[in-house]
Amino acid sequence: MILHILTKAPYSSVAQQMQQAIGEADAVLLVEEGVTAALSPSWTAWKAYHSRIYILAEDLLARGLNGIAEANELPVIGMDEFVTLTEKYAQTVTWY
Amino acid sequence: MILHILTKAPYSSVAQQMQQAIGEADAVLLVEEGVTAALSPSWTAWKAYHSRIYILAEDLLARGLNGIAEANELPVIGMDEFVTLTEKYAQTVTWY
Amino acid sequence: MQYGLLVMGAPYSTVSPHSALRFAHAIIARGHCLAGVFFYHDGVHNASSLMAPPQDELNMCQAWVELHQQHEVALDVCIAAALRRGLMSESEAQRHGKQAFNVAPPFELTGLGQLLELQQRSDRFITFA
Amino acid sequence: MQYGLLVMGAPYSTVSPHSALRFAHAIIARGHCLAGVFFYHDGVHNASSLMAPPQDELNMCQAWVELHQQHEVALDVCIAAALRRGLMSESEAQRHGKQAFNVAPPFELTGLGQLLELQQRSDRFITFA
Amino acid sequence: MAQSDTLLVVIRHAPHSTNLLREGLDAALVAAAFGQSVHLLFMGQGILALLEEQGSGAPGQKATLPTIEMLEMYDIDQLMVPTKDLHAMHLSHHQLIEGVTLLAPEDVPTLLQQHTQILTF
Amino acid sequence: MAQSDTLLVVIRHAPHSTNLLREGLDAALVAAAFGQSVHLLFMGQGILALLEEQGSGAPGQKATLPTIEMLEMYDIDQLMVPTKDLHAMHLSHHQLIEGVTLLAPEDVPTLLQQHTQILTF
Repeated sequence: MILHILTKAPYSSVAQQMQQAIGEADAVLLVEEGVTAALSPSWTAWKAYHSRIYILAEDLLARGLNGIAEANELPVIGMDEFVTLTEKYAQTVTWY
Repeated sequence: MILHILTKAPYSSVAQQMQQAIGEADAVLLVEEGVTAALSPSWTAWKAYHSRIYILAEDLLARGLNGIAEANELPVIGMDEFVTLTEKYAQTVTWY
Repeated sequence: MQYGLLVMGAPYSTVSPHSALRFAHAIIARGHCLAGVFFYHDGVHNASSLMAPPQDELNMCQAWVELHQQHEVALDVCIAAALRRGLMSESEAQRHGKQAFNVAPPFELTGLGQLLELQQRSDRFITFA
Repeated sequence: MQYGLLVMGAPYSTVSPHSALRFAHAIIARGHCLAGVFFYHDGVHNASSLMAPPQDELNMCQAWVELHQQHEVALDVCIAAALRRGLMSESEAQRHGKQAFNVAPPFELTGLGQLLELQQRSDRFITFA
Repeated sequence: MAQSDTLLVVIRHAPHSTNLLREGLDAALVAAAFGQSVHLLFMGQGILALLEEQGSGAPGQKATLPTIEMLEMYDIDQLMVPTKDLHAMHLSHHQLIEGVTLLAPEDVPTLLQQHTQILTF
Repeated sequence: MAQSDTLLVVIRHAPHSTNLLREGLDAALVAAAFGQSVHLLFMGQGILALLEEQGSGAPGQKATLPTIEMLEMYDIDQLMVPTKDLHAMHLSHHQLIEGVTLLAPEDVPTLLQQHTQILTF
């Protein structure tokens, strides 16, 4: 079980590479530029990894996207829950 | 008249930004990662900017793509002709 | 649990060292052990003792030093990546005939073996780049 | 014609300084004048006198110095971008209470005004990043 | 509209990702301080710099919005965004700060042609 | 196939763009020199490192191919490429060096699951 950490925008080639590599039991955390996925509720990953994809609150707030994430009912988590995810998923892979 | 210099891959968001900005009298030079466009003869820019789009030979050679560029009959130019382009086009914009 | 971090971005160029530092503090606050941080690729710039950001920006080198002082986190820097990019310790400066150095303890210049060793002995290993 | 170059990539991280250097030599070979090179963003790392790449790789700092020596090209480095990233001249090191420095002439730390001035007096201005 | 001594600064990078946004804005502010007329074009992720609700980043990271708000004091009042990029980011005009001009697709090349001095960040 | 002490190095950057390719290969070589078993996965632009006809870059830039050819001496003989990425780059198997294994789309997540140690470059 792998936690995939995406640091780049949802329609970047990096995000496409990540999406190829995600297994059925894996989870996804969007950080840094990755949080701009909050602007794209139609991004295929939202549906494909439903209930195991998360956005980092701190990075959303910094970019002023927290209101939009809330309106789109996206799964926002804090730094503390980021730690929890790394406890749960033994492997992490960072896509940058 | 602007010479647009693309340093990133043809299907990157950077390349899309460049394509939005190209005027009718402008030219395009592909350098660094941009030369990987040689692998994509169906890239829209080849047709759209026909006869005013060029690839830098040195960067093609370094990546082993010169044979492919030749087979696809793409307009390869040397560093010297890069200088000539900057003489001809008073403005340059680098997309990186 | 024991954590190890790999940092591959330069401060003031990318935001990844900031992310790594926040995460480091969060795992320690949770009671985990942070065994070490390895700096590779452009991440070696985190170790520069010469960085002098404006007063209202974090001095990232200093922030790592404080993390080390408070929690005994090893700060290892890939020597090959560092030398290329103009980062050297006092002994490397002597060896290369340079008049100055900009990497000082607790940062240690070391080989890539340390990266692999850190990864192997960590229960969790996370890359920030 | 008079050319000016802006370099925004670090050597050994990106290839843009290599591209800029090749282009610099090409315009000079054609008989044009290269008024100056301005180093901004991560490009400031080009000025590091402490870089020590392996023998079979080009020392980019040295290559710029040679360009200056052969063709009197001004090498200006944005001071704000440099200080953040750990690049300082002897006088800046004194001012910031640092024991060492890693930017020496012909590289000059200067303000962004020099970038704009270089752009205005150049017939052709080209960015490598 | 002749703009031979006007500098166009193109911003394509988001706040809190690389330092390119900040260093691009610095170049714009210095040019304006030197008395040069400056126009700003925000493309792609650069548009995020114009969002009204930005915070600051991790501890010690400066927020971008105060710099954006400072532009007006330096008489930089031409902040332009291609409509296409705005829509591609799923953003609308009213989520941005006031005073942003939207550009139709055909206006983007025209804007570049009108400037003899361009810097892209 | 248990591969608990095998390191998977994922290469996603092209030669002569950033230094990430070289530094990723260095990590693979050092791991192998320390006796660790190493597998390599090339994705996206990283596939260009496997082209048979590469030259060196600008003066003073090292070529990548000699390093790739060195892998075998370090017993790194698992070089994998997703078929999808190969096709997306408009490349075919025969343009690559010998000994590259192609991966079907469903094999990519499986490969990652099989490794407890992964580094991405």
